[in-house]
Amino acid sequence: MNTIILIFIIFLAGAILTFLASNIKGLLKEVLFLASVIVPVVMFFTGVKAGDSFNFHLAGFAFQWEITPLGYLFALIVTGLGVMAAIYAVSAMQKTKNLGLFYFNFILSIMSMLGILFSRDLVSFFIFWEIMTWSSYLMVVYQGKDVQKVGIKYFIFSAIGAYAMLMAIVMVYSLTGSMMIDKMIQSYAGFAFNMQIIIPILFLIGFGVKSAMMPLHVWAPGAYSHSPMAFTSLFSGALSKMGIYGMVIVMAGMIAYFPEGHWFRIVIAWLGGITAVGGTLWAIAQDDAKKLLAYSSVAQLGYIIVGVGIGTPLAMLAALFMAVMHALFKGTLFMAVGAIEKQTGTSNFTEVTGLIRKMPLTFLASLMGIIALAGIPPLGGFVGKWMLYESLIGSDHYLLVIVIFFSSTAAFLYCYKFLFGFFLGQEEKEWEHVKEAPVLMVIPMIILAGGTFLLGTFPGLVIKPISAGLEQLGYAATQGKYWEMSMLFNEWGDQVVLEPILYAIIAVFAFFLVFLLIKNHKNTRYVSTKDISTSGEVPKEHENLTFIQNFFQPFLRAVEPLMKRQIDFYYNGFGKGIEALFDFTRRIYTGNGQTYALYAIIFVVIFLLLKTTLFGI
Amino acid sequence: MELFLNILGAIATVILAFIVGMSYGGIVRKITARVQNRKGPPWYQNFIDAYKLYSKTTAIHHGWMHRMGPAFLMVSSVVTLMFVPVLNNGGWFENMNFQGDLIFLLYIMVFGSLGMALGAGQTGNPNSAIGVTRGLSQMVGFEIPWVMALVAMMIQYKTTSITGFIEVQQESGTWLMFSSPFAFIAAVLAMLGMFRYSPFDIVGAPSELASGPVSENGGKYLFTMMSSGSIFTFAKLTLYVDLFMGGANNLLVLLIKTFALYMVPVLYGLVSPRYRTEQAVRYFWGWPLFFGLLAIIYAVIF
Amino acid sequence: MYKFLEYGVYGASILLILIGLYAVLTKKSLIKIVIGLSIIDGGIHLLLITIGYLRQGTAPIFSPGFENAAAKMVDPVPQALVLTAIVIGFGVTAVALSLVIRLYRHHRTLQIDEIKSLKW
Amino acid sequence: MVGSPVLLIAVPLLAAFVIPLIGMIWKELVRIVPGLVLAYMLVLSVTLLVEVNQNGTIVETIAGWKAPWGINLVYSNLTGLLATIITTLGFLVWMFSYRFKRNVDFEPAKKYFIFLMMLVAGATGIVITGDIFNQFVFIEITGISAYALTAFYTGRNSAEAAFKYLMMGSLASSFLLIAIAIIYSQLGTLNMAEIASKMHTMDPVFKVIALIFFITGIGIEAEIFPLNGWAPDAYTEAPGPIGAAFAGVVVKAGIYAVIRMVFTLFDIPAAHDFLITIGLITLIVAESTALRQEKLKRMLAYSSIGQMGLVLVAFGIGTHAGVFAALFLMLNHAVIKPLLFFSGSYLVFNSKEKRISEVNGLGKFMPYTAGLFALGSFAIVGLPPFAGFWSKLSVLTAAADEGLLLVIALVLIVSVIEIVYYFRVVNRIFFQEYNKEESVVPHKPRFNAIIAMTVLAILILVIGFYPDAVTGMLHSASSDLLDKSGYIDNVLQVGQSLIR
Amino acid sequence: MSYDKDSHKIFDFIQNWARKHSIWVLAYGTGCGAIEIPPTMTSRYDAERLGVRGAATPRQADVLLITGYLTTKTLKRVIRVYEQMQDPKYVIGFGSCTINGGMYYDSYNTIKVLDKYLPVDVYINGCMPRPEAVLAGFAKLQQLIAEGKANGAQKYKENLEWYRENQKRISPHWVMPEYNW
Repeated sequence: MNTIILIFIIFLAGAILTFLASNIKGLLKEVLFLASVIVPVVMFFTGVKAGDSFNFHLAGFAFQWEITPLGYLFALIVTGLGVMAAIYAVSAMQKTKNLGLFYFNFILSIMSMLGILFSRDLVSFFIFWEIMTWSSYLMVVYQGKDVQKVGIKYFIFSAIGAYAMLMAIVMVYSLTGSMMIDKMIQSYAGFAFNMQIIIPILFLIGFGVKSAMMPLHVWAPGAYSHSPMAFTSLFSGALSKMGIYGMVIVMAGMIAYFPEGHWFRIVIAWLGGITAVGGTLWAIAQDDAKKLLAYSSVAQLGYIIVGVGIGTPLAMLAALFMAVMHALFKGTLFMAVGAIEKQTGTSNFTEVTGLIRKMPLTFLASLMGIIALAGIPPLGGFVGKWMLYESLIGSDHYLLVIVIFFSSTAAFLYCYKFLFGFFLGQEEKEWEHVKEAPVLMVIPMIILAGGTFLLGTFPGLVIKPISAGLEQLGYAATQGKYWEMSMLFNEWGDQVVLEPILYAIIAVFAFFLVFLLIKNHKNTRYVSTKDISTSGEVPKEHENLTFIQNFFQPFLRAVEPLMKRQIDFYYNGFGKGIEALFDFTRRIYTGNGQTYALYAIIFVVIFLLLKTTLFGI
Repeated sequence: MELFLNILGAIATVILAFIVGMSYGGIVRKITARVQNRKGPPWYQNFIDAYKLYSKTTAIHHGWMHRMGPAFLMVSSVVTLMFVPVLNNGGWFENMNFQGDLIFLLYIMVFGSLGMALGAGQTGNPNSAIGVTRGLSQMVGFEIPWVMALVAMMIQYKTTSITGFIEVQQESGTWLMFSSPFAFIAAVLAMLGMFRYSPFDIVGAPSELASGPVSENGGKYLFTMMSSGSIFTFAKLTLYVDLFMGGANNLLVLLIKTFALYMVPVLYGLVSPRYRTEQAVRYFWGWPLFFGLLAIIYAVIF
Repeated sequence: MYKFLEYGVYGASILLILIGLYAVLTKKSLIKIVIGLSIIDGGIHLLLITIGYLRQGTAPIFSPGFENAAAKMVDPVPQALVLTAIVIGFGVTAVALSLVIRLYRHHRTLQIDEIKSLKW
Repeated sequence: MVGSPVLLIAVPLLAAFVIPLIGMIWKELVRIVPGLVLAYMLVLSVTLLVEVNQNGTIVETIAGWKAPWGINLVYSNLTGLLATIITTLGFLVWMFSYRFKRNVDFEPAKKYFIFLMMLVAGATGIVITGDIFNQFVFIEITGISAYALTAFYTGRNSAEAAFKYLMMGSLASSFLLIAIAIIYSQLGTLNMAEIASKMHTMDPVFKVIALIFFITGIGIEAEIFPLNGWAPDAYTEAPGPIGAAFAGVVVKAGIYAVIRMVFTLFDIPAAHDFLITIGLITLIVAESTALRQEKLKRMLAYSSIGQMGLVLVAFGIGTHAGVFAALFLMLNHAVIKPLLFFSGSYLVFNSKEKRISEVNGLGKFMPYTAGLFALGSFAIVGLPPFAGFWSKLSVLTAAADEGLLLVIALVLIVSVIEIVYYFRVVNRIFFQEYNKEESVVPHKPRFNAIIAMTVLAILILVIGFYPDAVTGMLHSASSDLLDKSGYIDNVLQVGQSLIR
Repeated sequence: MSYDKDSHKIFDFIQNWARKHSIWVLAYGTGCGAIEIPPTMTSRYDAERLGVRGAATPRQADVLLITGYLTTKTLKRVIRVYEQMQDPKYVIGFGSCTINGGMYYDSYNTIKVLDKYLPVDVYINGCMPRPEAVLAGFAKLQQLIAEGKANGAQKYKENLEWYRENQKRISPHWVMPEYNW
């Protein structure tokens, strides 16, 4: 039997079995869950290689599942993060009600993501896309918080995106008579001009929603923060990448028709830039870690969209590298928030402080995640940023560089807020009892954080598969040019060698750490955070000395004009208007039988009067 | 062997940077005193302070992050220095500049502030946290014109490497501060924020924040920070000199150029009161941003 | 004369339909609406019969002596239709009246615009 | 030959009259016999459909009168498919309502099942008859039993709903009669096939007028927009399973009548555009109204109307793909909407007002029913891999083939609205707190109801995962509908069929 | 790294020299004497030329300058600040009030003899002491440091119980954390 279809069957069967087993006491469901995630993933790594395919016909459409190099790259993200998140979830979701539903959707979303990556025809692409949407939707509402607002918002936007995509798909189908992605890309040049415009825009809406592009991002903060953190790591890390994947497929596939500098590309890139800035600014203003990370995800996806939009080989490389990195570090960070929430019961900065000594491993993971997120060398985030800047400068998008740089500098603010809010600051008595998260939750975090470290020094590890993916998309020119194990190139031939940098950093750090610790290490004692210079005052237990409220108020005051109004406001207004309109139109049904009879008569009379115009007689 | 020499050269560079930075600090104190009609401390006062701080006991800490904070800071400044070619002809001070470029530098430069901020955060002192937030906000402010200047230069000279810029200047014979003046103006205005003299000394702000992030650090910690600050000062000044003033062929020229450049923020600071944070942030988004834009336009046109 | 009568019957049936419609659309009483519906039915029945009417036609029965009368026969189909329709109309009217009774029992009124608890 | 299509009508009607008598023997028989009858109908319709698939259309004459003089029944791929859908649903409705409520004791049960059988028989008759007046009669039979079933509960609202339904229904029958009168006066025949074959001779003015009266008359049954005022009331106030029967049986028959008129009887090409327009209006108005509903069944009713609008749009496209899509939609709707009505009626079983807000947190108490409701919602909004997706996809591809981009856009926008109101309910069921006292435990469905719902759910999943299970049937049915001359030939050369 | 008698002399010498020339002062300026600090630091007297410089927090400071009287309320804070300072550390009693209460000699809530509560290394006499006197005080402190005699902190450590007793007499509700050196 074909391994591809077997993978899907195991996923599906595993999902159903886990769901059915969810009411059985004992570890059966956990074991089933892990098995049904890990077994197919192992099969994916061992039994499948790029180029394998599986074809069949259903409902009159030809289905083709094939593993492309690009799909393989994204599948690495999905499977890697998926397994980590699954291990994390087993521990994190203990003692939760309705566990079956969680496991079911978890497995289904991993399956659907792999499905998206494998499909080479638009129908199965869309089918898996929708499965992904609703399974993730069920995760968003899973905890029952704000379901009517957040959940519905997520689903509305997803549906708008998906239906825009569906419209594009059926248009492509009617134009080419085939649902194959390759066929679409090939015959794109032959479309009428308006179709050439409309189809990519519709696709873009579809993918833009999933990847939280700026005017379509409003679902993201709520959805990310309301789903269980075990899933959010996957949600933000892998699921949102599907939008990027689609964008890459469509945009890069049509590279021949949208050359670099085409207005369409520039529009996308600028949308990405706006997304990055907006996401960052709003992230700074958040007091809830989940919301902060959610907005941060929006911003990070903005960078990726910029890269995809620019579309030079280096920019593409940067975008895909950042996609991988984002999966790693955002997975870590969401997991960390989940651990904190599990241990303390809240994820609000203003409530939790000073966990660093209680949850050191979580802190370590978050620290690495944050450093990677901020793009500070030597961790992986920097590599992606570097390539993005170089590609932007190399392709003459100077203002975009500034925009991106602003966003990424401002990102330090929320990065610091995240670390400070949870781990640093006063160690309150309220949180004295907090323990480090369970081992199964810590291990995935540490592994993912280690991944950022590894890729920061040896980006070649992932740049190689990315190059393979890009070749598939038609960037044959990039062959071998942009990847080296530990070296980065820009388009002018300048380079950064990462390995000695890492050694230098480690050496200097170690030297000065030893310098600071030597001699007085034994004499130095730990003192509590209450023992600080507060003009001689002895802080009482109840006194709150942590500065976290209005953390970045001065900065926010400085950027106030940019943040006056959320786009949410307009969407909500639109929604309210629509509902009011519908409230009005439904009054057609007056409840009076006579009125209905009158409608019938009017119907007849109108058509009798207009019969010539309507029926041509 | 070569590696060993390189390491030796790096250590020499660090020591040089330390000495020069410290001396500059002392001279600035002296100048400040003279401007305020005081006699002021001797120029080597900073060395005395540093040694005293080094010799003080450090009996307490607030946790590992607190202890590692200064080391982070040091990493930032030393690694920054590593990537800045001190002298044009290389030699002992060549460092690792062949491996890095400006964007890398930009990021490694903030590495220290963030690490320091973490250390400051763990002390639990609210003043530290406030100072950190101010510092980060201000950083967002001044990085924009600074980056605009750099981008303008990059597109003008089609390189992102510092040695590349030096070569450009050596070939053309003109300093970049003349051939791309707007970038230089933007960069210098950004420098005001970078060096945190008045009116941008909102981070330390002794009378408000009790020296801000460093308020819980004494003794060795403070010593490390102080040295790191000196090294960083030197590194940044050298970077500016390399970028805009054609680098330096020997140490004396380097000292003259850096000192001259250093006087800009110092003298500007001497006659300025302190801004509020949002004012400071907005300051950089005013004229400096304008000059940055002008620089980019200039670079695109020429 | 016959022609006039024929048109007259057409006219009368349409008039009946319109009268019924008038009642259905404007009268507020449920009973009157039911009556209106019956009048419409009556009008349509009349219309149907008129369609099948043949001037000086005979009954549509083949009997001895009238073997060739097929051409002169009145069309029997409309009559069958009308018979069926009348039965159906009767049934509908019966159900309608029973519903009216129940409505009156619950609402204590026969005004149709007061009976609209189901709406929108 | 297992039986004749006549039996599909004759047996239930006969049984309807016999039930009161056998009820005297053993009361339980009143419940059992209708089941047997409906099961028989189901088996018969399926076997006939299989046969039609193999041997071609069956044309059955009644009392030996050949077409065009006598009344004949046409059991073709299309009508057979619809008849099968109708009888299946009839059977499932019976199974679901075997003991729907405790208070349905002997006397109401007798009436209930008699009318149910008449409803199914009438709807089957509408579908399989080949005579226009006969169709009218069946419409009336369906109508009268529907009025009675609407008024089944003796509350004030059900009487009101039934009266509105009746009022509209008799207006509809009047319009139909007028149309029949016009056609008969012009063409002198009532046989559909003959009308179709002679239609080109008819005066265009009369043709259009007849079409308008027809569409108005049947449109009331088929819930076309301005004529569907009765529908939400009837759906809401009728017993839950009857709502399902309306959605699955009555409306299907009405739609069939409309498309038979437009596709076979009248040769007016503009009628297709008319169908698209009116279907879109129906779709939009109904779905937007459904968005603001407070009562669950009413919401389902409007949704049902909207789906019918979509079906009309798909038919209006007029190509093979369009007809296929429309039939697929009808099939899916006939599977999904009853499931929603079934499970929905249990969700609001104990509540007086049947408000949506009262389903909060019910997923905890009745996970299976609520899960089925969720499944139905997922399916009807067209999420893959459930049944509704395939029909929606085929509608869109059919529309795209004809370049009807505006239609596609509108349909998709409306789908978003649909998603909103369905998911609001699903959210409430599963993810919000139970907001009533713990003592009020919701009514759990009975075993028979669970079976009925499970069958539908399995159908949804089967169609969803393997649409090819039904597409072949649908394709032959749509070819059948579009093959006008074949229909005429089949019916008018009935002699050949008889020999077989 | 406090007074390690066994360490090399030359190291000690350099160390003391550096300490002598780098005196970071934490001024506890609650008393009226604080008014004399600015003239001392600014252009006319310019204490910075001697290496005297303000420090912002006790962690960084070498010298605790208590300007004038302490009340029973502020004493607690001063002790806290003193204990937070890192070795080596010195205390300068500034003004007569710190010696014997000065003009508040009979006040019920003023600390009259500071030395009972904190180990004062240098007293600066006067009410107010003029900047010259302050500078003289600093010079005296420098001299003491250079000679290695400014060992108030040592004294405090050794006699902590005695000091505590005195301190607790002033602040009966003693809730301060342990002294950490």
